[in-house]
Amino acid sequence: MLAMIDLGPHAAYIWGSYGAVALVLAALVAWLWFDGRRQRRLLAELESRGVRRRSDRG
Amino acid sequence: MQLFVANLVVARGGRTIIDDLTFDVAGGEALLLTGRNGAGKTTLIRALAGYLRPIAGSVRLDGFDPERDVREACHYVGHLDANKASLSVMENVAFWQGYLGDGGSGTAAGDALWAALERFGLDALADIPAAYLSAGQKRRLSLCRLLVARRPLWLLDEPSVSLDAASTVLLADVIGEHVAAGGIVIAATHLPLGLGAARELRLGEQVAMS
Amino acid sequence: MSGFMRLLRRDLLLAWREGGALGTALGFYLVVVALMPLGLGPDLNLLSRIASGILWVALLLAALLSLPRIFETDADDGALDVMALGTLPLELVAGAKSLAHWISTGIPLAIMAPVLGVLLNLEVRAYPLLFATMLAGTPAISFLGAIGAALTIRARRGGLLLALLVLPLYVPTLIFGITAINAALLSPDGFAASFLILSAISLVSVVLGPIAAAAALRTQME
Amino acid sequence: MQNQSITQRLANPTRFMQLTDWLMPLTAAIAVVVIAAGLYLALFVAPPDYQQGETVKIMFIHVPSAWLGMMGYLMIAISSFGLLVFRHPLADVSAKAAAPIGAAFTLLALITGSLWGKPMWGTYWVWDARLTSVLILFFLYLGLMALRSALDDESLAAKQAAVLGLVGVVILPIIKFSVDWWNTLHQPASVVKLDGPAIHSSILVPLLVNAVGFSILFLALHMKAMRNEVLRRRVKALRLAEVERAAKRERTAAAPAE
Repeated sequence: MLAMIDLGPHAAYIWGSYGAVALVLAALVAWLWFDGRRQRRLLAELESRGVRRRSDRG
Repeated sequence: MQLFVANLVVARGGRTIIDDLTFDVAGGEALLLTGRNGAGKTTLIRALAGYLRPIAGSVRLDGFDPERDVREACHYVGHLDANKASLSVMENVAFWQGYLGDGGSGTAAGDALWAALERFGLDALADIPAAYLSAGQKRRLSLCRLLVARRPLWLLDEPSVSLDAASTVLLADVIGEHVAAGGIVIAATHLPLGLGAARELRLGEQVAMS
Repeated sequence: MSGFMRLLRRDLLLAWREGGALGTALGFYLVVVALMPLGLGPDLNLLSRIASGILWVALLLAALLSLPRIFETDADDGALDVMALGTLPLELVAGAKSLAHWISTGIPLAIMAPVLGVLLNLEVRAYPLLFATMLAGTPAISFLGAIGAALTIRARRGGLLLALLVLPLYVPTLIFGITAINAALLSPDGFAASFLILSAISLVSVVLGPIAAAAALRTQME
Repeated sequence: MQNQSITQRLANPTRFMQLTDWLMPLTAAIAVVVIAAGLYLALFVAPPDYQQGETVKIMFIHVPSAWLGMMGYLMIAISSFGLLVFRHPLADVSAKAAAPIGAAFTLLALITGSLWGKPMWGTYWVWDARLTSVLILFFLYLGLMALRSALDDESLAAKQAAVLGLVGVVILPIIKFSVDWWNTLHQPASVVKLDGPAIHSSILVPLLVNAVGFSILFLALHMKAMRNEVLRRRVKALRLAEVERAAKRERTAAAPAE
């Protein structure tokens, strides 16, 4: 569908702009997502244990 | 194994700190360096570890691979802890284990690591970055490397600084075990470490004041 | 795993965890490059002509800023003393740390350079040349810089002194880096000679830098 | 306690976490829908500009990005004020969380702007007042983040960053009026004007829809970043507690021995 629209001689710049926005926002979302998961994991680890022993590690 | 120090002369900043010192320590012996401030305890230890080049005299370690440098037989614990704040407790010890040790196999190395952490009461903090630790805990963390990498000659400069009474006893135990296993410990300290059988070397008397 | 790889991995891990240092170097690079047109005026033809020179000089300054990190923290917390007792010779300790600096700072700065070229209206065909010369030239910056970093560990006003000691060492890299780009822009076959000299400078630095740095480290441990 | 103001209720991090637990995904979903609509209007419905041709399509993402780059900084400035004056417990979390997001939008404004500039002006970048001032805004963001990362003490970092954040707010009017004060290549404001917008509604509507969508997205991202920051501080507190506990265990273990 997108290929059907004719953006004239400067199409590369237009797609480049939209692509850059998509890329940067995707990177931002991915970073926030993984950071959130990491913090949750650390929090769960800290909350779940009293004293950790080496046997937990295997 | 025996450490021979013969006619050692060490200068620092143009001043002769250690003048013609001769002594020897056999395996299974602990030597306590005592003396007032500035008597040259730190200087002697750093000279034995090879950081300072003596002006004269020799340091020889019999019973150690003659192909290898004496420094590879040494553990040095100085005033600074050599821990990285952003690495976790375990990462810190694991790095020194691999770097100073002979790179033993995976499981055995892992066991030794956990045993050292447990010994010094840090196993519950294994995943915590070292930045969070108190001064005493940081000190114990740096002492862990004595246990994870096997080296015969321990050079300890004020090892009990910022340790509480219980941890000092623990350190004395660890030193005692190393000596009992045939190792050599040379420790500079103001505090009595509770090492009953240790010999004492009083520095400062023989040094000519300038 | 050898001690060299362990040390390299640890230094890269530390650089990653304490990412602020790289961010500051990249930010500094960006700001210095952005200041040039403000001082020279917005004449795009002029900027285009001197772009590669500005990018190279600013890269040197940004890298210079991050050099103390190679040894300073390890000297301050006593880790360097302990490292000296390893089976790894001190030369290779210095080598591993310089290599870590190149990977964690030199390469990101080189990658950043073409991006900043946009601000200076750099010719499009100069982009790959710029990146290639910087990739070939930045090892010299890290490995020669390590000498200065090792010499100034215990110096007062170490940072300023470091600049004074190290920037002259960077002159050959700078000259041949820029000569290579200009030669390539003027004639297609003018690139090779300068680029080879640039690479040779880096290779020599990789060998000499750690030896000199290790000598400096030994002296400062006394 | 029924008539607490919304800011008071939000002031409690636990309440904030409960609230944003459902509000954040909802906001994100709305943002996706609005942006999808905006993109549809921008790409398929909006006509080409009689001067700029199809490149005007870049405006639909360039202008919202630029607005949000500035909005993000305004958010930081207000949060900084809230921290320094009212000691609001979440103010610093908000300021810290807004910085990377604002920086990302500012970066997007710069990237899309230069991609628009190439076909329009023949060059990716010119050193005119508007572009330069937006670049300085980007530097401000970088400076704020660098300052925080350089300070280990979190409460000190919060105050120092707040001072810098408030000082830097002067850049916002400079950006806004740069096109009016200095005669530059960059076109003057055409949407926000006292006598009404100067552009046709067929272009204005997609632009506004996108601007609203991007703003909602900004809010969602900001909420998520704040949640992460609250969690990060909990992790930090728990780690400190863990260290404390270990120290206490030793003391009690040592006591009978002596």
